[in-house]
Formats: sequence, structure tokens, C-alpha cells
Amino acid sequence: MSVVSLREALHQAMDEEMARDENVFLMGEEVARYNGAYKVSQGLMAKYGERRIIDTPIAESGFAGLGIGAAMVGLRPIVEFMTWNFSLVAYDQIVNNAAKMYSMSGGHFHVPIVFRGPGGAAHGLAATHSQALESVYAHIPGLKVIMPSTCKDAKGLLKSAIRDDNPIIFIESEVMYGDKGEIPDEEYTIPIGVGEIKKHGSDVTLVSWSKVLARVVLNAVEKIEEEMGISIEVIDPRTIKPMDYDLIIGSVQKTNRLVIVEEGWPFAGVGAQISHVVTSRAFDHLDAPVERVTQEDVPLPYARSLEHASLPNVDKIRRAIQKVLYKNGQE
Amino acid sequence: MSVVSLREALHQAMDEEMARDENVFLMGEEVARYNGAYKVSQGLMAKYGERRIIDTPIAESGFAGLGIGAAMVGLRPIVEFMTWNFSLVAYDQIVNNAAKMYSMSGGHFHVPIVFRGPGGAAHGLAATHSQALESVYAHIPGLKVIMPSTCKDAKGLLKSAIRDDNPIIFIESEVMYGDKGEIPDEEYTIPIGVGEIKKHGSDVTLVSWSKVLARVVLNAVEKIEEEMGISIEVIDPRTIKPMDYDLIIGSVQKTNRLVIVEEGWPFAGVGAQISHVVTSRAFDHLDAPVERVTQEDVPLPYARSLEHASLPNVDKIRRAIQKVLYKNGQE
Amino acid sequence: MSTPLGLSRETLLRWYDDMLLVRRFEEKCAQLYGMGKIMGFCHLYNGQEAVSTGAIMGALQPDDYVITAYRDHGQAISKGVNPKAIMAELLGKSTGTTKGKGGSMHIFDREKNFLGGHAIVGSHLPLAAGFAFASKYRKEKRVCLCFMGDGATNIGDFHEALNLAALWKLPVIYIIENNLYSMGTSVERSSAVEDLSKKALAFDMRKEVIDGSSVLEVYEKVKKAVDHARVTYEPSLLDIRTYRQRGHSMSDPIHGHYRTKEEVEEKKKNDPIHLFGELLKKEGIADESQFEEADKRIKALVEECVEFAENSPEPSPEELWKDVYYGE
Amino acid sequence: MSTPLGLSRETLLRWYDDMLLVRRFEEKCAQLYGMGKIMGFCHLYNGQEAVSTGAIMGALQPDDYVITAYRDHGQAISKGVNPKAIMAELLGKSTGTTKGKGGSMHIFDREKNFLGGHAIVGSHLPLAAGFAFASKYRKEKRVCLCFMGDGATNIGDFHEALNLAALWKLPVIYIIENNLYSMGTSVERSSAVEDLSKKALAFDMRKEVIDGSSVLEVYEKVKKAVDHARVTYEPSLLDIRTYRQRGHSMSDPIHGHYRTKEEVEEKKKNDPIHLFGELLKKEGIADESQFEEADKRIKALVEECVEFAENSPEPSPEELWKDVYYGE
Ligand SMILES: Cc1ncc(C[n+]2csc(CCOP(=O)(O)OP(=O)(O)O)c2C)c(N)n1
Ligand SMILES: Cc1ncc(C[n+]2csc(CCOP(=O)(O)OP(=O)(O)O)c2C)c(N)n1
Ligand SMILES: [Mg+2]
Ligand SMILES: [Mg+2]
Repeated sequence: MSVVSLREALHQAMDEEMARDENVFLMGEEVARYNGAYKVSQGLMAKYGERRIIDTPIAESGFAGLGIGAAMVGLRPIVEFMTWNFSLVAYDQIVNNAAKMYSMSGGHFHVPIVFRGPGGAAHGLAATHSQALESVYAHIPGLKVIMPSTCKDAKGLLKSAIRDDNPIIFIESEVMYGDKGEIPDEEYTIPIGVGEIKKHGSDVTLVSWSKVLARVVLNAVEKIEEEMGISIEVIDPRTIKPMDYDLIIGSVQKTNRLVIVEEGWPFAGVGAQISHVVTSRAFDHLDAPVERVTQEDVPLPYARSLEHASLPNVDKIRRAIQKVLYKNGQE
Repeated sequence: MSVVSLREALHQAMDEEMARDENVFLMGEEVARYNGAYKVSQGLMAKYGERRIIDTPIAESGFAGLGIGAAMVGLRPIVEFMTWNFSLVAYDQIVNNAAKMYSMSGGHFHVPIVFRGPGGAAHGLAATHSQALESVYAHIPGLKVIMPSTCKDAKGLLKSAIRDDNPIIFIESEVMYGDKGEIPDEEYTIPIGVGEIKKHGSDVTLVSWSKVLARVVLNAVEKIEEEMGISIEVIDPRTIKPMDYDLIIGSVQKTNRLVIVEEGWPFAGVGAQISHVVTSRAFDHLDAPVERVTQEDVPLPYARSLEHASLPNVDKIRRAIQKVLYKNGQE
Repeated sequence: MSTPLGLSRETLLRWYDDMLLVRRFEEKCAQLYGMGKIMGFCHLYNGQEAVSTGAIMGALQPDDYVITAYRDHGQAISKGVNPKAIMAELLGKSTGTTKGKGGSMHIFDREKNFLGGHAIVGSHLPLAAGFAFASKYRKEKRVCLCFMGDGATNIGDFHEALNLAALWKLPVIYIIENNLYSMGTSVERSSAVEDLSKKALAFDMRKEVIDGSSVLEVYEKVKKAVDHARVTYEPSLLDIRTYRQRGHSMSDPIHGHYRTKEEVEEKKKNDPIHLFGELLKKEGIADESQFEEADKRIKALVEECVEFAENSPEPSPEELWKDVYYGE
Repeated sequence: MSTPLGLSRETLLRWYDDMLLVRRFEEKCAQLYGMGKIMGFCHLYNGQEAVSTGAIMGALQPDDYVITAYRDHGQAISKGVNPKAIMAELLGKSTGTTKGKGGSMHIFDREKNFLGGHAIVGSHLPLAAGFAFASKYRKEKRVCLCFMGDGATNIGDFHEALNLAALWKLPVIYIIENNLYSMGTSVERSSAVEDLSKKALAFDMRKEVIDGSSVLEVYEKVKKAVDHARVTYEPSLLDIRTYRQRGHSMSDPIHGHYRTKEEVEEKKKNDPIHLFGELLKKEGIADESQFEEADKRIKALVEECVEFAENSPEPSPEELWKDVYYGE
């Protein structure tokens, strides 16, 4: 085991896969000479040259589409969006070309491509620069969506994503790039579509992912467990699509209660999907309706106090857990 | 009462609102000289001239953004997308500019604009031209999403949409443009956010909207009621966001069962949101988990048999109803 | 005996056959569409045949890439895609080019390096840059021909794709099939410049205006662009002036608010097949009887296509779940 | 006594003050950002002051529209937005231009016709065409100045917006603040044409290259474009050559892999405020002592802004739910 930052873990994954396969290349704004807006690609240009580490103009639709074309004829592009907010100008390319190509071409052309970059809110970036967009990608058949919450998962899942033959939406967190964690010294991958129980518990199942799991949920649970004298089971699906429903349902069959905490907006968010499927498959096991904690249904404001009030936080999580346990906060 | 086609109902709404307010104008591909790709704007150019009925180049992002700008300074644009599939190249404009402007500008600039056009599948248009995209718009705070299923609702809701001071996603159905229905002779509007009980029933609540309600569900229910000897309550929310949860929950408190039929894809679709909210607010009233009938989670194929198999149909609806009633189809 | 551009008699006749095949194929499509056997949107190529034949059959090598928009039957046939498979696709059969998944607007053939068939206007232009990028990345000499309509030059992806192609010197030739209209909107009502080749100036890109009614001129000038791209990796923008003899798609009128019957009739005098036939006769390469023979032969071939399609099986129900995720 | 361009002494000194205010304001922002009082992304305008002052304070009328990208403090100040409210916004206070909703990248002021502050590169260009469209629709004479960076000229919305503006003759002036870099990428590594004014050729649009270190040249040439637009409704594309003296945003280095310390030092010799000051002295319009007095006065004003911002209340919690849907 060695301890690395999330930035380093992602860097290692790209470095190892580029060394392993000549067809893998990285393309995006500032990824080469600038070494990445968030330094995830630091040093890769020096090592692989400007043929394989490529700075692009500000033209997300253009270079996303160029990557899709290159993937159709056998290359394996990694397309970095400086942040996922900027992917919206390339939404048509991802939804209509990347996701549908294999099916629409009747199997003639598949698209082994990874779109990656940071998603969600940082601090004070306001509405256009703080979006958690997993739902609008997971909704689209043909895409897989991955959102790791640890350095180990990030490296292992990014390697699997680069080796996968389908278009992958890989969403990181910019505020976590500096966060450290242990990763194995030997080479490893982590399978797409397999969740993990982060902490065993018996009274409530809590499902969360990415930054809100790492930064909010995991800090909150022990505190809440002590306060309420309960034990919480925490699950990180790690992959949003395909979702590891079995793992969640197995846990709910034991705890009989489910809380989902996500950074995205509530309406037709990923949590709504999990809530529906788990409720329909574990209906008789649920002692309370599934509770969701999401970002409030408003564009995220700049001011720190409003930003905090809009995002999931400990208080909201506590209230949700109290609710599924039918415990009144005042008691 | 007079009987008109959906095309005519939408046309009347635009015509009346343009006559009423000089600031209303219509912009889109082929809306003027060609009289509309689907003839919804037939005759409007002749009546209002090319100043107010405007043919655009194929540049959805450009003219959607131009419309948003015009709305910010007081005009009230109606932007027609030839079909909603083509709105994906304008997704950033709608999500980041239209939806967030009022909030991001701290109330300085609101955006009274209607984006309208046909959505969903027609016949044999294949994957890129058959998308039911309500979920990826309803997910975004700041937008309202309207999907009428009758001529009366279409006219009344489009008039309300044009008068509303917020960005509106108004999704029609191209295969229904010729469908006829009764509308009042006197002027009327229909409020945004208010659903309607299409048919009273006592055993199951069925929620559906737009084409799949008008073309599939309403034809299926009587048949299924007879076959199964049950009575079905059918609800048309008419507006997707804000969703009229109270109406649905009121019905579920009576029927204790809910089936949602939608044309969109399953993962994080609108039905998942309805299922989650109704389940959490009417948990003790539900005798069975909510069932959803959706398009299969694949890009829609061209071949008629595959297209039919992928979309919601009577068999799927029957199975869903059997499921919530715990009746085995074989019995 | 000297022949035009020193091309062999066989070559010239093969081109004539190709143009005629496309024409007869499209006429048959119109018939079948009327009979309800072809569904959805179907955009015919009548009048533009010299473009696909001259540019693809004439100027390309088999391993070069071709990508186009939804008006794609002509380019597919000229690239060697089996017309039987195309017809089967239009009828939604399992023997179709995409097994009935894509239909008329989405013809694909990996073996023939025909990469679609794309229905979102302009969205295929960046893909074309990607094929060219891959060719250069692998140090191959393959080039890509990317066809688009005049209307596609007004959308953002046109700007982004051409800038990337010129900036990175990618071997892609962007061909505007300028048939003067996007649906019912004329070029001067949709583009700030009527001379669409001027759009290359924003990228210092090689450009040329070409008469699309002459298969020989199309061949000659596209070949120049292709050879240039093979050697220098530099892209070109070619504005090929042509004309759509039918309505935009099967549901649209041939003439109407946007163009007169007279205009259509006038333009039809420049029918590329007719002009090429006259030239071949003038040059003594073929005579009327050979054209009649060719027409019989090709009509029979088209009938075979229909027969093949009609007799092919529907896709099996499981097909719905195939080709969604690769390797699953 | 003759003055440059026959402008009044008062006008020239007002412009000097405006440029100096922007400079001092930005320097203060850098300080406050370092202290953690300003959050998120903050893009400073140092070195580009002659552009906003000459183009906006110089060439515009109060009811003309201005829209720009996220590097927006300078344009806002030159358009008359209260610097106290801007500073309060940066500190996330309820007295800020957008009540703490938008922050540095999203300054808005309806009364001053300042329409943002936009953070998605290129996405505000179509909005600008919309303001101009509304002006023409209402038969007003208002024009719109739309500022963008050099990097924004490579994205699709640039192409779509300029085509619509030229095609429909909309009174909008698109101003490229060409500071040679988009973050760490130089113009020649991101655009196929290094002379960005050439991009106007794709739209037959009026164009001009302007020295952005001279507030007088900026004023004179932007004024020409504005007057032209007022009379003819015709748009222009102006390529104003300027330089960003600081890093792209607060978290970026001033120089690094993409430009050398020497280059920055060299460019700073063309500092627009310094050059304008020298000119005013040469022309005998002002002397050193007046500049010192001005500097004192403006530093005091900036301190007032900070004080106002510091002493302003946080937004109330209910504010979160306001301004989401109008009239609700
Ligand atoms: C982004 C987008 N907008 C609109 C459409 C609808 N549409 C299909 S074809 C067409 C006209 C295209 O004209 P042109 O590019 O000149 O090609 P042509 O049909 O003349 O071959 C339009 C508007 C679309 N498919 N994609
Ligand atoms: C669509 C989009 N892509 C990427 C970004 C991230 N980004 C913000 S500013 C910037 C550089 C812009 O450079 P330029 O247009 O020259 O303006 P300048 O910063 O030099 O004023 C980038 C890439 C963005 N905001 N929007
Ligand atoms: Mg055309
Ligand atoms: Mg710049």
C-alpha cells in the first residue's frame, strides 16, 4: 500500500493505461503544456509527447466529437472536460453520437471512449460552475456513469473505464483532488457496476457517492450514530449506471430503512431511480419510505451561507435518518 | 365547443397571443415561408409578417440563445424546435442561460420564453429522432415542463406558457398533430401545474401524459378493465414540472395502487420521481409498490417490430396493472 | 483514342452505371415509400449523383473513410455498400446494413469504411475530423471525405470541426453538397455569405467551388484535394454546386413556397446523368443502345434488391437488446 | 488649446480615472482573495483597462447594452455599475449586484444595461445578438457591445451568433479582447487563423484590428463601429489586441509553461494606464501631481467599497428560494 492524492491516483491510471496501450491518448483544454487545469495530467506530456497528450481549443462539442470519431476507428481517447459543466455544449455529441453509435450502426461501430473531469460544486463557483450532472447522463442508454469516492476506487475504476469498449462518463470531484488515500502497490482494476459497503450497520442503510459521501456523509455518520444510538450501514455504489441494486437491496432487507444522499437536484435525480427500484423490489422489507437528501431545487448561489444551505449537509442527513426511524428530532 | 386538430389548437394559441401582445414573436426553422415543418405555424407569416414570424438557419444554440437574450430585455419569444431531438445542441443555452438567468442575476433579468416543438417517437425515425426528453429538462431548476395530451389542454396551456414569465419547455407530439378534439369557443387558458383526472376509477391509479396517454393508455384501459373486471383511475398531470403530486396522492389514497406509464427511458425518468414522492407521501396507503412502464433502456431502433417492442404498449400496461393487483396474468 | 481526362472507357462507363444505379434506386425508394414499405424519413439523392460518384467512386481508395448526413443512399452505393443490404435496411429487415436498427438515415458499413449516415445536422463533422485524426495518429495515408448540406454550414459543429481540422492539419475533405436549399430555406436566407466556400477563410483552409452537375469536374477537383491531403495532411473545404430534384424528404413537396416549378424544370436541364451521357456519346465512348442496355441491367438489379429485401426476415425480438453495450 | 481627438480635458481625465479605478479595484480584489474573503473564480482585468474604458465609457450611450464574459469587473465599472455593489458581490453580501447569488463571474445591473457577467465561454454571444434583435424589433437605436476572449472565437456559439447577426443585420459589435492566451493556450495553438479578425470573412462582416493599449484608438474605432451600427444596424467584429498582466484567474501563475517572465515584463511596458498618463502629460492636460492626487482619491474610493462590503449583511437564508421562478 502507498498513500497518494486523488489527483495522483487518476494520473497513475492514465499513465499506466497509456503505457499499456498505444491507442490510448488524452485530449482536452490545458491538459498538455499547462499540465492540466487541476494538474491531473501533470507530466504526461513530458512523458508521452504532444502526439498523445493534446491541448485543444475551447470547443467541447468539436473535440468530444473528434474523440468519438477516433474511437469509432479504433483509438481509445480519454477526453477531459475541464469541468463537467462545460460538457453541456457537447451534450448532443455524447447523447446522440457516443451513446447511440453502436446500436444505430447495427454493431458496426462501437465507441471506446472515456469522458472525464470534475463535477459538482466546489466553493463559490455559483450556478453555472457547480452542477452535479450524473442524472442527465445516466438517463441515456448506451452510457455508463462512474463516480468514485476514494483514491483506490478512482484509480481502479478509471483503468477499467479506459479498457471498457463503451462510452464512459467518469465524474471526479475538484475539491477532492488533494485528498489522500491508500492504494495497492501492485497493478489492479475495480470492476464497473459493483458497489461497496463502506461501513456495516444494522438500523439504516445510507447510499451515497462521490464527494458528498467522502466529505459529508462519512463525517456525519459516526456523530449521528452516537447521538441517536443507532448503527448505520453506508453503501457506495461507485458506479451510477449500471447501478448495483442487489447490494443495496441486500442491505435494506437487513436494515429495513434507506436514505439516499446525493449532490444533484431532486427532480428525476439518480436517487429517485434508486428509491423506485429498491422500493419495488424490497417493498415488504421497508419499514419506512425511502428518504432522499439532495441539493435544493434551485441554481446554486455564490454566497457561502446560501451555498451551504443548498447542498446536502449533516443536519439534513440527520433529519432524513430520524424520519426513516420515526424519531422526532426534538426527543 | 368546436372540433379542431392539435395542430390547429396550437396555432390558435400562438395566433391569439401574438394578436394580444406585440412582444410575442415566433422563431425557428421553416416556421415562416414553409409554414412550419409540421404546419403548426401555417398562415402566421402571412398574418404577422416576417418581422414576427422568423425563419432561422440551422443553428439551435444560436437562435435559442438569441431568443433568451431578447426575452431578457422584454420580448416574449416562442422558439420552435423542429423536434426536441435538435434541442440537444442548445442544451447549454437552455440549462445555463434560460434556467439560471433569473437567479444568477439576483433578480435583475428574468426570461419569459417558450421553447416548443414535437417530442418522443413518431414512426421509424430511429434513435436520434425519437427521444422523449422530458426528464433531462425537468431535472433543471428554473424550467417548467408542459406536455399536453389533448387539443383543449394544448391550446390552454400554450397560452398560459406564453404569458408565463419563466422559461417553459413545451413538448408536443408530431404524430398527434392531426388528432381532433373539442375546444371551447370562448377564450380560455389552463393553469400550469394542475393535473386532471381523465377517468374516475377505484382499483388502480394510472398516471400518464402526452402521446402515450392519448394513443396507448386511453385505448387500453377499458379493454383491461373489462378483461380484469377492475376500475382504473387515469390521471394526466399535463404539467411535468411543477408536478401536481396532490392530485395523484389523493387518488392513490383511494385506489392504494399506482402505475406510471411514460415514453421516456427508465433510469432517472419522470416516473421515478413521481414514484418516489408518492411512495414517501402515501406510503401507508400503498398496497403494492409503484409500477412503471417506460421505453426500454435502449436507443430506439428503426424496424417497426423492434420499435413497438421498445415503447410502452398494452401488454406492458396490463402486466403492470396485474402486478400492482397481485394478479397473475395466467389466471 | 483519347478519352476525357485520359480515363479508361471502363472507368467512365462504371461511373455512368453508378450514377444511374443511384437514380433508379432512389426512384424505387419513392415507390416503396408510397406503398408504406419504407417508414420514417427518407431523403432522396436525385440530381446530386455526380457528387457521390465523382468524389467517392472516382477520387477515393477503398480504405479511405466516407461519412455523410441522412441523405446517404448515394454515397453508400458509390462507396460499394451492397445496395441489397441498403434496400433491406429501408424495409427494416435483419439483412439490412444495420439489421433494421438505423433505417434510411443511418446507413453504416465497417468493411467498406462507410461511417454513416448521420441525422443531426452538423454533428458528424467532428467525427470526420476524428477519423482523419486517427489516420494521422497511426501514420496512415487514409483520408476522409465528409459530406454535408449547405444548411449544415451555419451550425456550431461546422466551425469547431473545421478549426480543429485546419489547426491540427487533419486529412479530411469537407464537401458541401450545396443544393441551394436546406428544406425550404435558400442559402441567402440562412448564411451571411452566399459563396459558402468563403467560410474556409476563417480557417485559412484550402477551398474550391465545383460544378456538381459534371461528374468529371467533381472527380478532378476532389481528387486534387484528396491527393493534397494524402501528402500534406491538409484539409479542404469544397463547395459543390448541385440541385435536389425532389422534395427535401418524402413528405415534402418538390416545389412550393420556396422554389418554383419553373426553377426545378430549368435545373433539371442540367441533370448530371443526362449531361454525362451526352458527353460519352459526343466522345464516342457509348451510344444510345448501350445506355438502354445499362438501364435494363440496372433496373433489374434494383428489382433484385427489392426482392432480396422483401424476402428477408424481420429482426428477431432479442435484437432489441443487442448492440447497446459492446461485449455485453 | 487642442486636445487629442478634440476631446474635452474633463473627458480625458474621466477616462484616466476610470482606468485607474479598475486597476486599483482589481489590485484590491487580489488582496481580498488572498485573505479568503473572495471565493471561487476571480478573473482580473489588469492590463486590459483601455478596452473597457475606451469602448464603454468612451463610445457608448447609457441605454446601450453591454455583455461580457467572466472577466467582467472592468466593463461593469466602465458602464457605471456601482463599484461598492460589485465589491459587496465579491464578498457575497446581500448588497451585492446580485445579492450574493452570482459572484465575480456574474455581475448584472438592469438599470445600467449591464447584462452580465457570463461564465460559459461563448454562450453569451447569442444573447448579445438577442439584445440587438430586440432593439431592432422595437425600432430603437440601441446597440450592444459584446466582449469575449480570443479563446471564445473557437467555439460553436461564436459561429452561430455572428452568422445570425450578419444575416439579419443586428446592431451588435463583437469585441475580441485578444490578450493572446486562453488560460495557457496561445492564439496560434487554438485558432487556425492567428489574425482573429479574419473570422469576420466567413460572414462578410465589418471588421477591424485595434491596438488595445491605446484608450484613444479603442474609443475612436469602437465609436466608428457603434455609429455604423446605429445607422445601418450592421454588426462588426473588432479584434482588440491587449494583454493580461496577471494569471488567468487567482489560482493561476502570472507566467509559467505558456509565457515567460520576460514576455510579461516586456508587455507591461505598454501598460495602457501608463501610456495614457504619458500622453496626457505630453499634451499638457495633466501633470504628475494630478495623477498622484487621482491615485489617492481612487484608493480612498476603493477602500470605501471594501468598507461598504465588509459592513454589509449576509444574504438572509430565505434568499435561497428567491429569484428561481419569476412571480412565485
Ligand atoms: C441540429 C438539427 N436541426 C434540425 C434538423 C432538421 N433537419 C433535417 S435536414 C434539415 C435541412 C438540412 O439542409 P441541408 O444541410 O442543406 O442538407 P440537404 O437536406 O439540402 O441535403 C433540417 C433542418 C436536424 N436534423 N438537426
Ligand atoms: C465552454 C467552456 N469551456 C471551458 C471553460 C473553462 N474556461 C474558463 S475561461 C477559459 C479560457 C478563456 O480564454 P479567453 O476566451 O481568451 O478569455 P480570457 O480568459 O483570456 O479573458 C476556459 C477554458 C468555460 N468556462 N466554458
Ligand atoms: Mg441543402
Ligand atoms: Mg484570452
